[in-house]
Amino acid sequence: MLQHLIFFPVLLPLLAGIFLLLPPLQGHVQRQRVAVFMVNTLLLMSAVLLFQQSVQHEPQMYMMGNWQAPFGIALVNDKLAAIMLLLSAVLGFAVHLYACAGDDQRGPFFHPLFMFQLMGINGAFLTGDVFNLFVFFEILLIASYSLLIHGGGKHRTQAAVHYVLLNLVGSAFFLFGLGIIYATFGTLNLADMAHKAAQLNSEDIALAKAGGMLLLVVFGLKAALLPLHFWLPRTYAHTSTPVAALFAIMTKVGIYSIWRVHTAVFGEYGGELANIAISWLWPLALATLVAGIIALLASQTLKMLAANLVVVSAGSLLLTIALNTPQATAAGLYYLIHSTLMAAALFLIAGLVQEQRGQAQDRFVRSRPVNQPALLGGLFFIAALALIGMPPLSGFVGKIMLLQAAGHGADAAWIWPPLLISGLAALIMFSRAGTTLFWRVQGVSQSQTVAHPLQITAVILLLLTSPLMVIWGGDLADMTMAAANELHRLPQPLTPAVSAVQEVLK
Amino acid sequence: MESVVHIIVAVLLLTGGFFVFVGSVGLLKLPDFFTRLHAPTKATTMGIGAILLASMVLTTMRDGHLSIHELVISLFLFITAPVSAHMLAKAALHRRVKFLDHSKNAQLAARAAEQKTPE
Amino acid sequence: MLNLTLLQTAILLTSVLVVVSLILNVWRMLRGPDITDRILALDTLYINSIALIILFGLYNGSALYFEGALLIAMLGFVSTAALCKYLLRGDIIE
Amino acid sequence: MKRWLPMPLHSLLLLLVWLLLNGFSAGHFVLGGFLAWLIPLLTAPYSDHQSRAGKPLVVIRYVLRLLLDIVLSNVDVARRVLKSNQSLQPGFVAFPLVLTGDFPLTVLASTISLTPGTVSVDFSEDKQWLYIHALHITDEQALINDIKQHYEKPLQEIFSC
Amino acid sequence: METIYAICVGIMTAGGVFLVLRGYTFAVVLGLTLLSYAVNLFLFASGRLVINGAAILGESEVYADPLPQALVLTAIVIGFAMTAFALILALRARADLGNDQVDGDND
Amino acid sequence: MNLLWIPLLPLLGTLVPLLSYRFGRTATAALTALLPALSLILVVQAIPAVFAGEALTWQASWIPQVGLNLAFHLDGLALLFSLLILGIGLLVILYARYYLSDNDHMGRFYSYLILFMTAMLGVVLSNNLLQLWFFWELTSISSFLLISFWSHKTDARKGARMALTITGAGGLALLGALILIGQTVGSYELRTVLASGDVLRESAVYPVIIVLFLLGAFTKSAQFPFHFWLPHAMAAPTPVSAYLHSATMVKAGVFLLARFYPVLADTDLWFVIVSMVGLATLLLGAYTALFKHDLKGLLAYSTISHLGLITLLFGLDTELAAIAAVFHIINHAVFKASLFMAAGIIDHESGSRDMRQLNGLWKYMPYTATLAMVAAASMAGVPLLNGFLSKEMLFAETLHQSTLGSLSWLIPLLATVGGALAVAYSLRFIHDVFFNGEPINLPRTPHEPPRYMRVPVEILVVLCLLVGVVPNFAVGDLLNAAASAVLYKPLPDFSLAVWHGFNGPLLMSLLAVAGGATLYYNRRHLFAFQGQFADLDAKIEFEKGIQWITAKAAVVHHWLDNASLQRYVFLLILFSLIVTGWPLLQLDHAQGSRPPLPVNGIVLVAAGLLIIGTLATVVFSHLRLLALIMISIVGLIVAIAFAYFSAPDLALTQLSVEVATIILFLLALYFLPQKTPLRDSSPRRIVRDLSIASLVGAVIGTLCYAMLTRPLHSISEFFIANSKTGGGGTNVVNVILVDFRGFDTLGEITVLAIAGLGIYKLLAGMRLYVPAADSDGRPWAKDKNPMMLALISQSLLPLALLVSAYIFLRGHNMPGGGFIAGLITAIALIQQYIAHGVAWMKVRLNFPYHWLIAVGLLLATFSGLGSWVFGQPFLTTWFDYFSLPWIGKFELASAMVFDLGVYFTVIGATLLILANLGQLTTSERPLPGGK
Ligand code: NA
Ligand code: NA
Repeated sequence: MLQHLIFFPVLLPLLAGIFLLLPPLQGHVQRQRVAVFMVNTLLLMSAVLLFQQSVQHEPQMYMMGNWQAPFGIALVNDKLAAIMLLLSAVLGFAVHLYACAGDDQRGPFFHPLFMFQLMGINGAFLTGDVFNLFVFFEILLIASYSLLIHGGGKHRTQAAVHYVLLNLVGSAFFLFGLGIIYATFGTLNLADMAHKAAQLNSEDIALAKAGGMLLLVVFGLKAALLPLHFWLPRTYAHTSTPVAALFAIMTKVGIYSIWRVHTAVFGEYGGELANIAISWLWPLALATLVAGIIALLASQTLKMLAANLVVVSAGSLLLTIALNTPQATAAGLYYLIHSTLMAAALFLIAGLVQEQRGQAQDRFVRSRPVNQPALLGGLFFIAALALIGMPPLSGFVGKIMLLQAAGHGADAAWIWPPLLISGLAALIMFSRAGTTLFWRVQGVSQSQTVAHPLQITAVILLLLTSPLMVIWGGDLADMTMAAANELHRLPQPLTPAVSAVQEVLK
Repeated sequence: MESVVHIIVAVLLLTGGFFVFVGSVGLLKLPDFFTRLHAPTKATTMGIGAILLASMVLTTMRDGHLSIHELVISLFLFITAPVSAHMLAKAALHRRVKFLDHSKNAQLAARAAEQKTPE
Repeated sequence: MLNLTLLQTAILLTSVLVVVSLILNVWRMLRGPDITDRILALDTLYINSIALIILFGLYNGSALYFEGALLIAMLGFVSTAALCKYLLRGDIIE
Repeated sequence: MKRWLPMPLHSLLLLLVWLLLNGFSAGHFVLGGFLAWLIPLLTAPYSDHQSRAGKPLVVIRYVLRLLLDIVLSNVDVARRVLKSNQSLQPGFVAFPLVLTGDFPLTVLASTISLTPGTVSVDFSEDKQWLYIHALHITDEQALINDIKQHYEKPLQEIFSC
Repeated sequence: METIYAICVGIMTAGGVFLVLRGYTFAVVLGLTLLSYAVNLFLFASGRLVINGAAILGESEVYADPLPQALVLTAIVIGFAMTAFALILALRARADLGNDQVDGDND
Repeated sequence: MNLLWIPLLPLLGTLVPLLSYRFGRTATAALTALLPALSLILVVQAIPAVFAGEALTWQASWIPQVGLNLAFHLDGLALLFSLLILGIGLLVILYARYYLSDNDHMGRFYSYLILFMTAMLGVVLSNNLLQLWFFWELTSISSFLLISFWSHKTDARKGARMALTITGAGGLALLGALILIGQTVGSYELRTVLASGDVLRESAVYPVIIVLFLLGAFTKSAQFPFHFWLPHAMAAPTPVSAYLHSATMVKAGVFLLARFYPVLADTDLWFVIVSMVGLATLLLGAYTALFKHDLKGLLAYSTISHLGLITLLFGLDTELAAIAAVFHIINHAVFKASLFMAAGIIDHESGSRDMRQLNGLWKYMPYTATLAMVAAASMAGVPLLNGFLSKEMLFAETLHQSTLGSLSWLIPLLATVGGALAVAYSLRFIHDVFFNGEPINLPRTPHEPPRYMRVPVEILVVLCLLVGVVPNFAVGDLLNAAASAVLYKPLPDFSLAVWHGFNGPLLMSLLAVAGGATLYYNRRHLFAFQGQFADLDAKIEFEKGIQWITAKAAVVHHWLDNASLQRYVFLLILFSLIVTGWPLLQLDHAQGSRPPLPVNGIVLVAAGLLIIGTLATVVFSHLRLLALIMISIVGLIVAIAFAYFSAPDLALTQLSVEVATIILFLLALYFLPQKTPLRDSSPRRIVRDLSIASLVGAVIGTLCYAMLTRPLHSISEFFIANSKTGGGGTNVVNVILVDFRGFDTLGEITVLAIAGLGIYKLLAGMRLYVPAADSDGRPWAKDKNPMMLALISQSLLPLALLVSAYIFLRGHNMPGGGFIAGLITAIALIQQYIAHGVAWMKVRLNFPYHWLIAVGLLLATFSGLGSWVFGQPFLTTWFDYFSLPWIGKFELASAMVFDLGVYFTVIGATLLILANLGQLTTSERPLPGGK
């Protein structure tokens, strides 16, 4: 069974999604919750196992249909993928717990869609094939469309219209890009592409560049790269709480894909195709960061604040890609994990605040107090510290890594100010948000709502990762550095991969 | 033998093409919707039929065994064409589509649109 | 040899007739005047394209075009019926 | 019998179509037979207009007649199309129906649509009248009689109604 | 042939893009449909154009590249699913927002 | 001894009050004090070693990759600060026991206080730059919690927020400075850095380091122009003020100056900035203090002023000045803490801090008054008190420096002015509170505080005296140790004697006293003068500033993002155009070396029709049904093109999807307006969109052309070669779909399935306006299910199913397959819906369609999982040929099960989508006659 382990992060949610549609699970809330809980646990376990494997071995491949790469579709578990899988498993686990407190009942098919969403995300992390990446993008997109509207409501619908239509245009460009890629490379396997990049026919170079850039557009759209990021804040702020929290990883899929395609394939070893995205990413990532900061300062609700923080973190991550060194990638990876989990936690906390604050919801205005000020205030405080980047939580390590990754030349002169100012803006906004939401109150709480133990557990689970990331920061930094080194080197040529298949199957 | 078959096929083809063409000319040329409705529903069906027949003959000869699956297409067309025409006519009546002023029994159109009996 | 040319000529000539028919159909589609005229033209376009596909098959001596023609015959009807139902009732599935 | 082979005629037709599609071979006879049995079984609930057809000889005669008329009809329409349209005298005709039953009526209406210069437009609600549009009417009554004679009568005979 | 093919793809793309930029959901979905035709043709073209060379073994001597065809097939199906979703979302927006403009009522 | 315990014990101590606050106030205070006291003992134990010149260190690896390690060291400077932090901290714990009321959550208060203590200890004990910053930020956080302790008060919230924002901003700057230092030196270890002063001073980034570093230090120690947060932090309970704003937090800033003095000082840049800022702060603080009516306000500005003084000392270019600075750190901590506590006692016992109300308290609390007066005298710099000594040293050093070159004489002059102001406000503190007539309208009758509330003040005042009288005995060694740590080299000679004879400094002192007395005597004029100026409330100004920033941000943000999808899409397209167009400009010639195919008339016509269809779709897009019909032409011709260019499978798929799409559009169109208003877009917008659309079209067309005319070397030969032998099928496209790349197909049908579910979700509870007439106002026809249509449709169903079986079964070897077959079946069923209506179908096809989807997906997945049994990866297929008598040879393949799964999923999803939409429309149709 373990020889198929690489496939589990895709297979488990797929099977779960299917069985949730059938009796005896279909229509039974409790059974569905328990089932998904168990699958999430299994996903966590497989992610941990895969993580261990990736640490101990060279990247491992799982060849679908037993066809050798590049002809068949390969799932690849390297360190980067393993980290991302673990991240998605932790996030999925926590967010699902939260949803089980009642959000899952606000519309049909929440649980199967949740599973399919995870399947899409995990598939995108695992696949070593660029067209298969498209397929998994579409899976995660269609699932996200469906989850986005969960619970209904005017704002949600409006946000969905924007999100869906924009992404459909994005998907069209994805296919244009893939067409060019196949037309020039003649292959779809990412590792194979990486090897062929340098040997491309000179008359195909310009074409391949255009294809690569189209993919950058698509990934940039997901990753919230300016000027493609405007859809994000409203979409995230208006969807239901658990969905918003789950979406915290969606921009990261974009970042991840840029790593896979533009750092690895169009990277250092790409000959004339080397680093085609970098010169574009530089100014755009900076601009993203600045636009994110401006939006952050303009936030009027806690969810909007969280959403704008996602943009800010996207800008920072894109900057690490623009820096284009293993050290920067490692910093980005650490920061990615931190920002995903903490943004998710903040969305969940915002949801709790919304529920307990009556009409005022999570708007930054004076209102009646929340029902559980100490609890929510405390959770908020921790999340805020982490997201501002203050010690003792993970944000500060991430911030230090980002600053160091910029070196101290001209790069740093460009990157440092917005990075530091983003921290200040977050500080201003969080102190304003916290003092307003929890302290600037009048009267007594009218809400009888009490946060469900599952909701609290979910939030604590997510928040707990932050100190852990600090305590074991050394090991994690080693791991991200190793993953970054793996990403930045030319992958193994595909011929020995055949033996790798056999090894997996032993 | 072969040349005879080819000649038959050619004749069938050209006949079919002719009817297809005539149907489309009718569609373009006839003066109102109801008259236009006649042209394609018949001429075209027939034209396609002839071309399919040509195909059957030719493939049968070429492959050396009976190849008449084109009949299935004809079958479909013959079953569906009248219904298409019927639905189109219903829609046109419903929409009170203009027809030639000198059409006979014009008053019947209104009755038909309402599915009433003629007065 | 002569006969083969004869056949090819016949196929080409027929194709020309069919293609001209297609043009006429589209012409009617653009002209209308009523929406029913356009649907009728679309229906005819569908059917004429069956002829075109069969002719491709004959020209290339390939049987692979047959299913396409079969499908057009089946599906053209569905779409015409749905369009008409729409004009009549608005709601095509009620 | 009725339960396990709900529509024998349909089955026969399906088998024939299968063989037309795939060629006549033993394997396809078995496979086609299976499908011709299975599909009617599945689709029987969707066929609620059951009319029993009889008199195969009349049916064959009717079909042949129809084929001939179709050819003639096309020649006729082609002539009218290519001629100047000024002389056209189109119009509507209300055809009084004797025939009853949805299936026979549908066959009749289809026949009318496929044959010279006429298109079935619609039935009256009580299915006592069939409205027809004719491309060129010279004698209305003659047209009605013609249809009655050539098509409605044989259909009455076939469906015995 | 290639020129004509490319011109068609270009014009369809242009049409799709123009419609996608409109302010009403229906036009946008229509544009997306048009765009997806163009995309499919484009993706298909990555295998180059071959006439009478369907990749059915034994049916011809030169085969068209079958891989882009398989990719286009996948793209068509996914495109259908997406179009369906977008269209029904447009309905939902009409129901929830009271109009069918992509940005809600701008008046 | 393990140095780690010194910060660790208080850290553990944060939990003590939270656990013990239920046992009563005294017990809580005592238990809370326990661990810090232990920590203090540890520090005291270390004194001999430190005085002997050893620096104790302790280190553990933490995140060495970024240079962050757990590293502590205890040298003289750290020792001095540790003693202050722990000593005064313990006194504050005792004091707070009496200060806090029963309404205050003592556990929380003490916990925050101890957390702060830990953070401060961490700062002063750090031997790692990043760890130092870690604790530095912790002081900001914990002080935020302390200042905002009375969070129900607006002042507390705003004051805390301001303090956090300013110190937080400074913290970020400091981080930048520290990382730059670390990167320049190549190590984040403080000891290493301290030894690398030359490297740093010569580095190109030195000015950047200095600016960032000083931003951090100055914000924390409330130096001008960042001083304004400190007075507002007085909203905190007084024990907090006594601790944070006299002895510790604000001192963290000057600690930083002291700590990095050996590496960063000794340049003109440093001396000029630091001395000027210090001087300005000294004067501004002292001047403002004079006018404060609030007791704590006076002390706050006095603190600012004294911090300025210390900063000024660090900015003077003599070594003795640095020693004086260290000395004043001690002195100020001692007298200011006692003054804050005294002020707290006065507030506590009289109910007011307003000096206009407080008068003549001498009568009511003579003992407290005495203590306060001694401390205030020290603040003023009266001889025999500690404040005098360090001030004297300042005066001396101002006379010996040449920091500002030829303008250096300004410094002693202004320092004397500052001294005079200090005397004046100290006088005011004493005279105005304890004398000056009778109290006015005090809420309570003042009296002496509880016995033990006074003890901390007593201890501190005794220290003032002790240091003032026998300085060498009291702090000589400590000062030596601390100062040598600051200078990081052997100390120059200096003496702590009380009497240095009549000299310049003494003259300055006398001038200051005389000037101060005169100032105070003439205070009425001064107050009148100052009264002309509007009071600037820093809090309001700061809030305004923040609001200005957020408001401007909102303006810019709304300018950038107008919430319009049209703009988003435009940007997306424009961006794509630019990034794809750019490389295309480098394309020398679009045409490649592949020989082109010949053109023929038929193709030309088809292309023409395609273009016409496209343009017609665009032109008629506002007439929606018409546009739909026009786009059908495009779909049809695309299908034909696929057929023509050797892609029969694609042609079939395109055709069936086309029809399903039309049905879908028609279903939707029922609820959407039939027409788009003609004034949809402005002409300018149309022109813009047309231009960008044409450009995109041109780029894509060019790319397409370039692609088509270049030769292709692809992996496809493998598929053609292995399709039959490895995949068991002759239709290579199908074998790719179900075998080589079956995983894609599994994903694709999953997308379809999810779309079905999502659409179901969208439709749930949807309320739509149902038109009773078409767009021309024509009521709908009455004939719901035309008889002919119904009858023919149901007759066609078996035929359609047979055809789909045909398409399905041959798919592996000939064009066809599960997907197309599934669509045909689904459309045939939809046709029944169209012909017969939902009610009729419900009786016949009554099961949830998502089951069908699930079964389909399950079949496909399990056919893939089947290969696991044989130890093969997912989706490894199996096939074989069999021969039966009579029937002949036939093939069985596991891929067919997969394809069957595809078939079912497609049917299920299509029905779920279309039939549910249809169902919805029906259930929403108004009853005849309306309801
Ligand atoms: Na007729
Ligand atoms: Na309906």
